[in-house]
Amino acid sequence: MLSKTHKAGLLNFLSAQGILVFFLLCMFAFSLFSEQFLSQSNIMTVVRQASIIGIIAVGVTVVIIGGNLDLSVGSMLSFSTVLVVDLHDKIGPVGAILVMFALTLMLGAVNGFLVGFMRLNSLIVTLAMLSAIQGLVLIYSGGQNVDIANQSETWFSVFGQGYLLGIAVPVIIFALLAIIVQVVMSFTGYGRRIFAIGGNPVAAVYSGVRKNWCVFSTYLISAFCVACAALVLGSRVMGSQNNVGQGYELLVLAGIILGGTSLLGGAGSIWKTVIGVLILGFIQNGLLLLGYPYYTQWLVTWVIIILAVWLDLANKRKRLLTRHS
Amino acid sequence: MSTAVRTQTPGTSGQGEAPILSLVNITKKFPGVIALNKVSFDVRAGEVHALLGENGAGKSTLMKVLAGKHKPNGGQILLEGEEKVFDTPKRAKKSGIVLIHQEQSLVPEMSVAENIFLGSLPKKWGNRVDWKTLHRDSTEILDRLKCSFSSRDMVSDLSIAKKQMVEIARALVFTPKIVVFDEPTASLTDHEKPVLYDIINTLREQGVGIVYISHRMDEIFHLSQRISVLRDGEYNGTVNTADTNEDEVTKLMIGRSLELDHASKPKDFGENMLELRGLTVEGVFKDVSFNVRKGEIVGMYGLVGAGRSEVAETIFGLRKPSSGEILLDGQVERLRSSHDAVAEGIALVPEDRKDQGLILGMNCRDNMTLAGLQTVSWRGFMKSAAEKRVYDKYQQAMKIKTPSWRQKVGNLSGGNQQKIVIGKWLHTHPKLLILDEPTRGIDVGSKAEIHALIKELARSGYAVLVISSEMPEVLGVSNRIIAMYDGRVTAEFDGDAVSEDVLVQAITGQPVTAQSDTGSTAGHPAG
Amino acid sequence: EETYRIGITQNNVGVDSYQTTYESAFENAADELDNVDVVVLDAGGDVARQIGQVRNLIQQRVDAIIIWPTNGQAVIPAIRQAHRAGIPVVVTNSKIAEAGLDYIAAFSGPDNVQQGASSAEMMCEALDGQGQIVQIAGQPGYTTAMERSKGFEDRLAEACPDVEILETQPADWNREKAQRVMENFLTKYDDIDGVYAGDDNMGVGALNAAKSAGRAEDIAFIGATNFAVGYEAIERGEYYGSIYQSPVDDAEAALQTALDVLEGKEVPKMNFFETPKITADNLSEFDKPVF
Amino acid sequence: MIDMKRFMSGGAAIQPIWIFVIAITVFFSVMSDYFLSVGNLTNILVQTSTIGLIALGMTYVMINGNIDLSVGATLGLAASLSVGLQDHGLAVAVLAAITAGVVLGALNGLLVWKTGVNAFIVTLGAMIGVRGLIFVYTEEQSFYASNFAFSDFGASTIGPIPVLAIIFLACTLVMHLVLKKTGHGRNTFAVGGNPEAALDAGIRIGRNMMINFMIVGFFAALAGVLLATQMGASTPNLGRDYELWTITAVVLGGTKLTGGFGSITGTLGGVLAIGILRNGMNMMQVPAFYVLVILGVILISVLIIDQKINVKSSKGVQV
Ligand SMILES: Nc1ncnc2c1ncn2[C@@H]1O[C@H](COP(=O)(O)OP(=O)(O)OP(=O)(O)O)[C@@H](O)[C@H]1O
Ligand SMILES: Nc1ncnc2c1ncn2[C@@H]1O[C@H](COP(=O)(O)OP(=O)(O)OP(=O)(O)O)[C@@H](O)[C@H]1O
Ligand SMILES: [Mg+2]
Ligand SMILES: [Mg+2]
Repeated sequence: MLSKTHKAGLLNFLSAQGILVFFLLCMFAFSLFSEQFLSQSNIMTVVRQASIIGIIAVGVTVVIIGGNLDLSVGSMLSFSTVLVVDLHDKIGPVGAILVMFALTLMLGAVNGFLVGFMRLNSLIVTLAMLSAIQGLVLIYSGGQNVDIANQSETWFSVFGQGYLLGIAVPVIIFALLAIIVQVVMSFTGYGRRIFAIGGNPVAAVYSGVRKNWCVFSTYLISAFCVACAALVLGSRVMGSQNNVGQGYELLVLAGIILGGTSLLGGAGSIWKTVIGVLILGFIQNGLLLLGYPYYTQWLVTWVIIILAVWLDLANKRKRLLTRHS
Repeated sequence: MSTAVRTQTPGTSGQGEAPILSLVNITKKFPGVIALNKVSFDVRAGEVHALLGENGAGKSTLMKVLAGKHKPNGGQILLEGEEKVFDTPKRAKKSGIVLIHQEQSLVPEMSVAENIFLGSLPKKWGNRVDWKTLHRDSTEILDRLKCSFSSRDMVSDLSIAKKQMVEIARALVFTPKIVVFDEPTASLTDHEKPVLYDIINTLREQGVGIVYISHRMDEIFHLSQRISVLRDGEYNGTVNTADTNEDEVTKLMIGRSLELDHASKPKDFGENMLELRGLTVEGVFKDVSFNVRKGEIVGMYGLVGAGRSEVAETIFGLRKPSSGEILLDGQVERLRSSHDAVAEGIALVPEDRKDQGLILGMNCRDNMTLAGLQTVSWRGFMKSAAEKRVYDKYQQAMKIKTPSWRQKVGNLSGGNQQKIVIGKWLHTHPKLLILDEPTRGIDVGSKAEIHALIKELARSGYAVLVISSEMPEVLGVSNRIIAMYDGRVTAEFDGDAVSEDVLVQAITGQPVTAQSDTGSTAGHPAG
Repeated sequence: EETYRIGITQNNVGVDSYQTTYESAFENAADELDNVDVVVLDAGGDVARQIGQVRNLIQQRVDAIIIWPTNGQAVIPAIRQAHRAGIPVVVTNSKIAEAGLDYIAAFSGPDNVQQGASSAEMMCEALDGQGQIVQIAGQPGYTTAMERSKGFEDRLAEACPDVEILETQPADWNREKAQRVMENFLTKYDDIDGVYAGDDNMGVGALNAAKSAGRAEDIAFIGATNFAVGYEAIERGEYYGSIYQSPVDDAEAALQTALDVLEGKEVPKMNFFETPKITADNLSEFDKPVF
Repeated sequence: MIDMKRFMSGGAAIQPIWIFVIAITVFFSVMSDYFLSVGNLTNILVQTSTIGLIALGMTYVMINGNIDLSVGATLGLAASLSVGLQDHGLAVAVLAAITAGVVLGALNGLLVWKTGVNAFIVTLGAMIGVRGLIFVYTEEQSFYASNFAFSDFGASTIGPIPVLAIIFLACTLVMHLVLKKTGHGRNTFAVGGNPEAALDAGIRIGRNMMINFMIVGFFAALAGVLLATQMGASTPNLGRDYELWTITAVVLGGTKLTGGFGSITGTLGGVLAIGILRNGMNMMQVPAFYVLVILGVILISVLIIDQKINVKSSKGVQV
């Protein structure tokens, strides 16, 4: 009797965590064809590379759960990276980081104000911001690359290149952010309110939720994550160029979608996003190790997105049926 | 009258008439619920067959199965003796079945005419819409329904009642075999109801079979020839309307007689909890002044569109008053948002539970605690045990029917959804509770429970403002009644000493005559 | 004397420092001449937009059009239109396809095929004609990237057939992408002797990755379009060599060619400006690039 | 007052975006001598025809309540096919390109219909994947049409008006009439305005959506072919970012992202607004960096103005 329920529980768990199972299957398939794939150094490399997209995706997931979109993160990343790198030599690392965080949060606040308080459509607003911020970066840098002069002498390199207890600092930042935000979203009243707003904004307001502020705050979170990503990126490259984040918004979205967070708002979770981003990273890496041209990864991503989301939907329907009958 | 229930075996007709439609042993399962369990039901040509049942009994589901919206898990549909499979709404419609939905299903940014003929627009060659025919036919239908608006009006510009008339107009597009009305009067005013009854009678005379779902007994007894009752998804008998009475039908529905709510209205009032002084929102309502005391129930009565909900929304901080004052506990308050209002101890059970009351994709428990999160959290962190306790408390208190707290609210029946919304606000322990149409679409049993609950709340010190379009409800619960017409307060009455005639005068903008002593004063809950 | 109105449509200003520096150098050069008015446009990397800009310039009846093609083939019909409208066209920096040569007055710019070949020669030198290398190419589909790759691959096969290209991946002229690509190469191949990057920006990205992995010592890095970071890396001895290509020369040559054409001088069809190899040995002969 | 509201919100003949179009036209005419010439105006039409054609189809899809992010990639694929297959004959190449567009549209539509996955997700996947297809097919190469007839067509004119502009305007007219006058057009509104109601009324919403995805696929492919005729060539990167500008144009034209509301005339206005802004700023030699910022700011401003005009939708409640 007991073993039977245990078995059912395991099956239930597996079908509930479809994405995770899918992920493990992918890993397994790749490891059959490439020996390096599951090597410790390769895994470390992939996770480290995925952490920049991942850090941003954590923030954007919050925005999406709140029922909005943020397409401006790519441009914002260029902005923040160029800023922090350029200021590093001018006002020192501490000042550079502080100014960069402040200005990035300000951009987030502009998004948040337009979407939260002006109640404009987030897709178009952040699209417009994507263009405007890109222009701002170019105006700021005059179109020139920026570099940190004395690369070996600054502790700034720790964010992108450092290790702590054998784990790369970018990965630590990614994990910390993911855990904190996941806890906030699932265990606090604030998180509950964001879910409510994404689920039904009108009803949330009729329940006394300050929707404007909550939506505003999700964009601050997203901007904060972008600033963290910029820290990692700037420190990793020790320089930056104006088009550095171009197209990242789509990778971020692809990761979030792969994880199974619906774009309609009111549902989703951070850990799913983490998995989604990692799947993307490992696909990219796996195909590369197998020697396929880089663009095959786009085809594979297409197929996997459709499959993953479809399975997830089918699964949810089935799960509801089985749980209660 | 005999206490034995005269039920008939479905399919066999009492008067020897063959039914035009028979539903046989229909079963429908949803995740976690068996909504219909081998339900059989038939309709004869030229009769109004009323379908009754508590909230969640499965009435709408049965009709959706008939109209091809839900695929049944078992059973047959026989139309004129022939077995039919309705796997899409289109099929059902082609066979002559029209369903007037409980939830309005109109396309807002389209004209009235296009909505009436949705899915069957008259065409010229090349798939082009024949606008001339469309508007001519629509105008004709609107005339029959005595509607004052034009077929070219945008649906989004119409009031709820007018929208409902558009919905009803769909039944007249072609001569159908079966028309199902699912709670058509829930958002109609007394002005339109007689028109609807006329239409139903005309259809009936033309030999159309009509299914009529409603929670209002008076309508049912006025219109129907036979009454069938569903209970917990099971068929529970059919009776001839002429041979029965309300009590008997109620018993069939809820398994017991309805204890008429004799609980007395609260008596002891305290200080003013709420006072409005000349409150105005430009273009919506004007110069509204009244007060609600602690322990008192004030009813707000008026026709749909009179602006009552808007007053409530303004008190709740959702609209900015252009002039006037809101006083709470004797102090002038400036509420800038619903958040401020909740903080001041105001609660609003809104009129539209689907849009305004609930996060349909969230589970029951989370919806229940949404308005009072700080009471179930510690430094911002949720205490899930405390949440569960809150949910259990109100689930038991209001007998909310759900398989578990994890059920998505969107899957509950209308009445149970309404109870979740009420529970949500009770949990905040408000000083002032505003209920906007608290029993819209709620069955008689639950209605009585909710009325009793309202009185009890008032007795325990709550100040309660009840907005309703149902006279018996207003009369039944209120200590005082505020009548509104066209954005203005037209009169204020003592709830125990007002006649129905006078109230009607007050809400239709006629000069209020002296209190006639012929009208009965004390109402009782509907049913 | 009359003033000339010269319109220029650039490929994608802002995508990297080279193009930005080119733009300002071009404007400065034009400013210094009294008889030249310039209309400066940027196609943002989009072929269709560039074609529209050429049409706009024809519409404005400029005296000459300088075009930095976003794509060597797709702009030909637009150039043909200008040609038909009697407006001379000078192609700058990156070449257009054979079929279009009839319609242009002249080409001015670096010889990217030759640059690729020079890089190949440096690679041979650095590896003593033997080894395994990887290639990090510019943005796929763009002429400059393709020409450099082609020049490199052809010359390498010729000059030192024992140097094997293990793999080629694009990094879109982007340092961070190059860094990622290199990290993957490093995991995939235990033995890499050299890296050829389509420009120094990417080359330095690759160098960073190798340094992090502690394998930079064993690898020869060779780039193209010497950037300041590349120059410094050569100085430090971490980077083997690159191709010195000055955007200022590039811009000035283009403007001069256009003026020569307008003044009716005899101008050769192809005008390549010098792009010498630069390694630690001759570093001191060159100024550090400003970008 | 009511009339004014109708007028401004697009119920009447003139929509707010057209007022904006007229305003910037006047502005640029004053600022630049070259702007208001027949040649430049037809130029603008040719330049907007690419985004414009896609936007026609996108309007249908967005009125449906869906979105198609894959149009840029579809355009690129069609362009490559129409040039790359010319060895088999021009007609075959063009036909194959158009077919590819329609098939990809059908695939998107089918997935949205049958799986119930959000169109944004389905077409985001397609956007990434179809670009991959292009690269697989072209192996990163640009194609060049040896047949000059192909690019001559792109440059040909009838009288003073370029053929491409005529094709664009003709398509606009047809799509306008289909949307306004036919059963399919009206059903498109119904499906977007209230899918549940449309379903209840017997409209086959899946089929309707799929047809609209095929329409947008067709127009993306057509735009790709026509763009290829302008260049006599194709590049694998062709059409990057076009989806964003197309959506922007459609939204500027008053079509609601939530579906159920929109018009082809508005879309035409939106497309022209962007085209004129770009052209005019070129004429005025606004530096490229500032163009990006200005476009962003204008976009947000139009959105704000549009919202101020359409207050009725929020019914005054501060939600
Ligand atoms: N889509 C659905 N998914 C899951 N359960 C459903 C769904 N629709 C209805 N139900 C369940 O089926 C049962 C019957 O619902 P139905 O709407 O038919 O009740 P009803 O008799 O019309 O009630 P009311 O008077 O409140 O309208 C309810 O328990 C409801 O929770
Ligand atoms: N003729 C109309 N045209 C446009 N909108 C209308 C019209 N009539 C009402 N409305 C809108 O419909 C909404 C519903 O108003 P409602 O009928 O709820 O007022 P009410 O007096 O609160 O009535 P009730 O509470 O009985 O529904 C209001 O927001 C109002 O603005
Ligand atoms: Mg019902
Ligand atoms: Mg109301």
